[in-house]
Amino acid sequence: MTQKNRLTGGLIDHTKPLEFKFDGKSYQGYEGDTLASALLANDVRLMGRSFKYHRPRGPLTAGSEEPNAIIELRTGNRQEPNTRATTAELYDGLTANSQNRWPSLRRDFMAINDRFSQFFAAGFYYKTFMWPAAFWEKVYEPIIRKAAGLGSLSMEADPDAYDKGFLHCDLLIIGAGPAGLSAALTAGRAGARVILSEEDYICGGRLNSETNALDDMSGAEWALQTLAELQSLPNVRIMTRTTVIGAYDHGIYGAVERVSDHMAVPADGAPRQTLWRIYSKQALLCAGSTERPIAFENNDRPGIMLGGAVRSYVNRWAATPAQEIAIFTNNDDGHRTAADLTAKGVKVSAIIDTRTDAPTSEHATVLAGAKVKDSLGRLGVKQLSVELADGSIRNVSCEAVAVSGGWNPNVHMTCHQRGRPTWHENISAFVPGPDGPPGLSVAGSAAGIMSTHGALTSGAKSAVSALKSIGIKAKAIRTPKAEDAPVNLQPYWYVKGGNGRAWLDQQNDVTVKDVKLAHQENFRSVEHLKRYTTLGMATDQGKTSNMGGLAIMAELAGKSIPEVGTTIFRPPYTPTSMGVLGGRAVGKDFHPTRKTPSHFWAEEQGAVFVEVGNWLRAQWFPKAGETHWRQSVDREVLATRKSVGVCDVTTLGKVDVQGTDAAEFLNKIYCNGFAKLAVGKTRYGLMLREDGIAMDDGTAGRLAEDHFVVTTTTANAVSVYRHMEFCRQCLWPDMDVQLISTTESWAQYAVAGPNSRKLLEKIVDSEFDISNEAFPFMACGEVTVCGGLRARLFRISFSGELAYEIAVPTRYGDAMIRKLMEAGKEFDVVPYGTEALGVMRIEKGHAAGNELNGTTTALNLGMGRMVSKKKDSIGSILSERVGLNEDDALMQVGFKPVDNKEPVIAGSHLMAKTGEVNAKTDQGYITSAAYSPILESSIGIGFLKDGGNRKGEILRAVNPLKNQTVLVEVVSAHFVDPEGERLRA
Amino acid sequence: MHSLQPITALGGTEAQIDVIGDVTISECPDWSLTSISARLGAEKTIATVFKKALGIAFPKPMLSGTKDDITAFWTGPDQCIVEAPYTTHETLAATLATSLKTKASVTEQSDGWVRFDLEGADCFATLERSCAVDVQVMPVGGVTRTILEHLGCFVLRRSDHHFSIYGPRSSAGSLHHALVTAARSVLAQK
Amino acid sequence: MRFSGLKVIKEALTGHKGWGPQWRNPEPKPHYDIIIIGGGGHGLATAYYLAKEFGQKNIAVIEKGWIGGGNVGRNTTIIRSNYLLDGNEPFYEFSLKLWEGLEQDFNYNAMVSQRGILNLIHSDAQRDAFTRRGNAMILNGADAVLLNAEEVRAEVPFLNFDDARFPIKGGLAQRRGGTVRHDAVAWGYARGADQRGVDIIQNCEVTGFRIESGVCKGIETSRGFIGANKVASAVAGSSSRLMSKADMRLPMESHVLQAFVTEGLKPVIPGVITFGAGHFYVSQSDKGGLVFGGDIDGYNSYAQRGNLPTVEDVCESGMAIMPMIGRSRLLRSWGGIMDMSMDGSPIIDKTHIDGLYFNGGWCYGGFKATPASGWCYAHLLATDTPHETAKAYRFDRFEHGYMIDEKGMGAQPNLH
Amino acid sequence: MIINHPILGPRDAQEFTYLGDASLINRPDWQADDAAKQFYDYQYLRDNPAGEHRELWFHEQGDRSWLVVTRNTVTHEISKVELASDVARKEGRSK
Repeated sequence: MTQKNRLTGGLIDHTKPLEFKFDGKSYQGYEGDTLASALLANDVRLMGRSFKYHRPRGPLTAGSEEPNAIIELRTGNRQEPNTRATTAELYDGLTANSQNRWPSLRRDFMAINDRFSQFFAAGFYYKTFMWPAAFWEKVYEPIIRKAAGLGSLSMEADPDAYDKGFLHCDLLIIGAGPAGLSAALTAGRAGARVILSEEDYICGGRLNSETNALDDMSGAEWALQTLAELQSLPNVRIMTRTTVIGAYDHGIYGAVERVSDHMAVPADGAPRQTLWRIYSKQALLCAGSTERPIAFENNDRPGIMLGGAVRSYVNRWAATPAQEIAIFTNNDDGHRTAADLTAKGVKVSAIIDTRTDAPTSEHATVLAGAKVKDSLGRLGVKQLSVELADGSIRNVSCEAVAVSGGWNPNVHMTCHQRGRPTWHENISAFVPGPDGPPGLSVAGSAAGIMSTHGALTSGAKSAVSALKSIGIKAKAIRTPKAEDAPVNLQPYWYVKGGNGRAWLDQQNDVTVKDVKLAHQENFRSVEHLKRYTTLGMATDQGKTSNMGGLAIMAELAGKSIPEVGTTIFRPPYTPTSMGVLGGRAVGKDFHPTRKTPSHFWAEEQGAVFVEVGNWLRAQWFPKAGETHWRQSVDREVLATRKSVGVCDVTTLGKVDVQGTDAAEFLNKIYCNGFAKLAVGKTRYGLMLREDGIAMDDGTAGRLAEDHFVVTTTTANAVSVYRHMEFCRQCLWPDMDVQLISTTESWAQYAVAGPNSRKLLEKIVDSEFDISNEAFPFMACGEVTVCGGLRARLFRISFSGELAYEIAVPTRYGDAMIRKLMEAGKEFDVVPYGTEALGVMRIEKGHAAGNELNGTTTALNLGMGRMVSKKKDSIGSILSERVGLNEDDALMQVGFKPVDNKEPVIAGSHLMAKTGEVNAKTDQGYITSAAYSPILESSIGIGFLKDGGNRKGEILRAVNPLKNQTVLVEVVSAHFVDPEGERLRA
Repeated sequence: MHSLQPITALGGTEAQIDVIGDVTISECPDWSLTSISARLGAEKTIATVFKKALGIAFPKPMLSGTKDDITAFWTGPDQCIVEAPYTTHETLAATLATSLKTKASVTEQSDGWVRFDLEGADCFATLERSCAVDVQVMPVGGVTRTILEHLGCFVLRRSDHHFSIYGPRSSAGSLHHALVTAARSVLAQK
Repeated sequence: MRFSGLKVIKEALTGHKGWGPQWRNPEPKPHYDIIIIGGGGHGLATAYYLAKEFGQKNIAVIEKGWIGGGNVGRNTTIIRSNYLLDGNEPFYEFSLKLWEGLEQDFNYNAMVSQRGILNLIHSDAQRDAFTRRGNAMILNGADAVLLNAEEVRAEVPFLNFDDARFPIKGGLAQRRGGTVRHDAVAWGYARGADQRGVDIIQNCEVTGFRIESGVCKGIETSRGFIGANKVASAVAGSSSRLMSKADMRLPMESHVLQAFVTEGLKPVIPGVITFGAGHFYVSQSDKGGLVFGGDIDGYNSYAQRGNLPTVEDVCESGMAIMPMIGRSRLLRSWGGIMDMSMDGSPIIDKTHIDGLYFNGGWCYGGFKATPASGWCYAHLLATDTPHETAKAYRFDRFEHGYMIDEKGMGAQPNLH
Repeated sequence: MIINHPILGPRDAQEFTYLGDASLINRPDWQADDAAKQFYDYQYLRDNPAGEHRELWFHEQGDRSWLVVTRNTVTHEISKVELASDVARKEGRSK
């Protein structure tokens, strides 16, 4: 296994060989390699196919801006589509496959598209696929969809875990190149809390790719030395493999740390990646810059890459893309590439420099004022056709081309809050504008300061001023002597003339022609250009392609580039895994689980649980021999109505309301009166929203003159508490009221049924008289149970039976349910779940969530008279609006099937017994339905126009979803004990 | 004395303790909690009565005070929670209700919360992966309420490497799972 | 020029030299019969239908920036008519029918793709509510199918059925729902309107209204005064800002809604899927990107960008319901400004000022409404009477208690 | 976003729940002759400015204070944060 293009030196460990596979073939690389550098070392240039034309592609870059060399990394449920070979760290046993090709990378049938490229010009699909009409969905689109996309998902759940975390610092430094390192050292020595983040796995940035010296050492050596000191400082946190993805409001940055992506599998318990939310007082962007290409015909062949990338491969990774390389440049960088290549013994066939006044070179022939017209080579470049200054053509042979069109500062982060970059003439590029995120400053080449010396000094200076603004005094470090060459560049965006295609966006196959067509069809704003041609919308987000497109559009529109402007850069800076954004909140951990005090006991009973918000509640308690849930539920209902049943109702919200104005406060938030409620009494209360619609209902028990316990529905516990605090703090700040949520503090059980008192008499300590006389319906009080445990007793009923709710401190809730069951044996007590609870409340006609659906009024609910007009309460005024008080307003009533074998289905709509069935004839709907074991019939409650006056009428309950129509009779919603005798028994 | 056996928030009869690398996560069930809210107009005078009743000053915002085995920590404007051993102070709420009468509204909160203590060098790294509180700079005795595992929790720093987390009791299992998972992650990344 | 198969082939073979501008860049005339403010989907559709269906000749669309630069260019491209309430469902069904004929109608391929929309059900109460909704849809002439858990699993087996925190108990599907290439909608309407003589005037900002004794005479713009018999606002998230120039306060707030797209992937999901126990809905574009969104950030904003907690919240929901997207990557996120109304439903109505009309309050449902909104607004502008399906979208419904509150959240815009 | 709580200092906005325009503090007098009109205006009409906006946030996961935050809806810059109860009193609300 030879590494034909492997050179000596570099920042890889030649003593640590690593085996890896690409498209099934085995290769060898070294520790420190990326997949791309290792493949190049093995003389593999072809790594991918383009999106539209399926053109053969090799790496254009050596970093995260890579548009071409994107592959499927790993296999099975860890397969990662669209992974950049240029940033994927090599590890032993790495497996990668090329994507978006069939059957193989070398022979891809879809490359046929390339032959018909003239049909696939920008926006072609908007103009076609319309004939015949039916064909788009049936024929054309399925074909397009099949062809679409790049890599593929395994379709299996991601097996890895992801963490989220939070960090705080005085100064966040984004990028650990020369600017970032000198900034970090400056801030670190000053004792500031510093976070230095670097997307690469080693620090140094371009210092690792260039050969210029810093003082008497190499850039890489200086980086190592600096890093060593930073690591010794406890106030500096160095985060490599960490990409800052977005700049959010008020100094908050999102960053992704790739904890385990450089390993085959994460360590046990370790995450694959961590999403950090970084709170910074100040931030400094040292993200460097990205080189841009010069477009020419067939400039997309494997082997044609950016000059800076070639230097990176040769200098950092000791891997040359080829043995003979041509250089195409419009600035001095091209000459630097020539020097580095020859130093490594790689042949430079020519330096093609668009500048007529190009400097000469001791390393290769310089063709001044020349330009590349075209390239040859099917799966990799073999030859360039070059037009010389005198117009003559010369063929230059080469297996790779290093293209240098100048550098674009990485201004992205400065635009994440919609700041606009400004144009910098000297470097012909956009630099950060004045309206970047508050607290974010920029240094180094990201700020358009292109020399190493400039980067080092601006980094240090910027750190000093950033810290100064938050009152930390710092002194700029002495920066080493470094290269300080001026940018000597002559803007050159694309080679004119010729009829072929010159690529701008290589992944999406957007060519110069496409930009011209967009202009011709009046898609001239940058946003129109982007959307019509898809320029810059590929996985590389246009990092290497946008500028070229803008420059050409500017030329066509006869405008300057800044006049044309740029599209907005948006987060994330580089594509970010969905997994890490989800963090640990997956599967069962999506939301926390709330367990009731009787949960563990209920599990022992084999209860079936149901999610109610974040709560898990027992839905029913199956007994041996019960094969269908209805059997269990019917039994629970019948046993409760016949004797006694117990249900955990802890989930209902409880709010402790205290203070001398507590009564008056409740009087304002409930539409019915509370001011005169006696101590020791409980009252049902209906809360309206200010718009007059019912918000929630519950009870309020008065334990003392200045002390109430308010209950809310389970679903609205949080929003009702919030509303009460709003009323207290914002509307009536001078009321003496204090609110504390006590939902979790008390385990509360409903004890319902004719024998409930008998049962409770065995629980409640004897000194408390709970006889009907002493403790009548709607009484409440503090008692003790089981020999002295403090408890609260409420005589309230949701089932319509004689019933109580008993509350004890939560830690005793488990013991209490066991005690109730034991004491209740003689009455054949049953535990009942939410289903039986629901059946009984429907039998009693109590409104619940399905009825309090946010659109119903007190009137609709049959409680119109409860809304007191004699006092000020939330919602009373707007509840009087005409639209909420029409004569045929919906009224809550009950429904019984004419034939009791027929089901009543919740969600059915109500229609007259005869006549049309459609939206216009709709008279209402059924909100809740259940099978009533005591009535031996399915029953329902719901809302019917003028329902109050239509008892006895026969209607159709229609359920067109299932083609069901059931004849139902309109009845009172109180199916059970309409007069309330049982309640008061 | 009544006959009922309590269980911990995690459902055991004994407190659960997990030792993970350099951090120990312990369930602490044996504490009685009472919330105190000053009555309107008593915001100032409460301090004296409070001090008299408990020997601790009414805590300042984001701070707590401890005397012997009693701690009081700030929970909101003119509001705090008093913590004392359950065995000796099970009915603390009732006691305080009398002693603070007319000055404060007193509510038993003993079982409103589950308390987990994090102790050891890795408690910072663990909390870093759990909540947005800047635990590095939080003073000893500092307390604040924030989001942890989607839950509103109090974070109280008792000493350099000792934090108490108070979360809603019904979610004890989820909260415990989140803390343990974070601690394991820290250990695995060493 | 008309697009035809023949033309497409001819141009392909002759280097696309024959394609002209898809719309002109005219100078504003001093006076129009009708001026529509806002070159977004609704404004352009309104102009298109005014010209095509209501025989109006002298129309201008005034756009502050570039056409299609607002929400029509930054939404999640979903079309559906799965509404519950009488005030809404007929309108959205009308819209869906217009979508179905749109491409032939305006001779532009907007890639209307009816691959269906599936709303997942996670609780019995939710099933009851979706049953009522599905029935309301059918009673209004739309299509709806109620699926049980097994049926859902058969259709989308890759969802989390095994360890979901909130198990999937079924789903409400509308097979005719789907997606549309959003930008193409704006361009298609613009081209169609332009071909019928509508002046589309870009880079022209409205600075005020000229209102004389209760009558709107025209608009002041960055390019001078333009007179009109009727002025029609269709500026979505900027409605309050614009109408304040006519001293109007609106029943709405502007909120930011973020949307997201992943890197391109080979086909993953069939149609649109919405998670019923969290904030997440997703579809896959013709280019292969998973296009998804969730809840609004929740605070008033005109910033067209959101914050990280919402991004995380949406992705958590996505991972909870579709754990197999964990190794795909979020490529881009962006924000649009939603005109969140007080009951979550829109307004298409005259204002109290003669000659000044209003269309807005679309919340984040604006895109799917584009054709019907344009048609009904055109109807109102041309005939001064509301279209049959848009009668409920009145300004005064709040004052008189006729809210159209699909979610039942009341007068709090960020909850709709 | 970061909200600089008047008592607690800088806090992540994620700990808060948003309600809306601070004008919701000024609940009309239920006995006014035009109470219906006033309540309609109070409940439904908003300035919805592009620029400075006084708005109500509830520190739900924190100290349960309602705050009045003055925030620019275009830049999200926060210029002032007050306890809502103080503001309410200043604006004449009592009991």
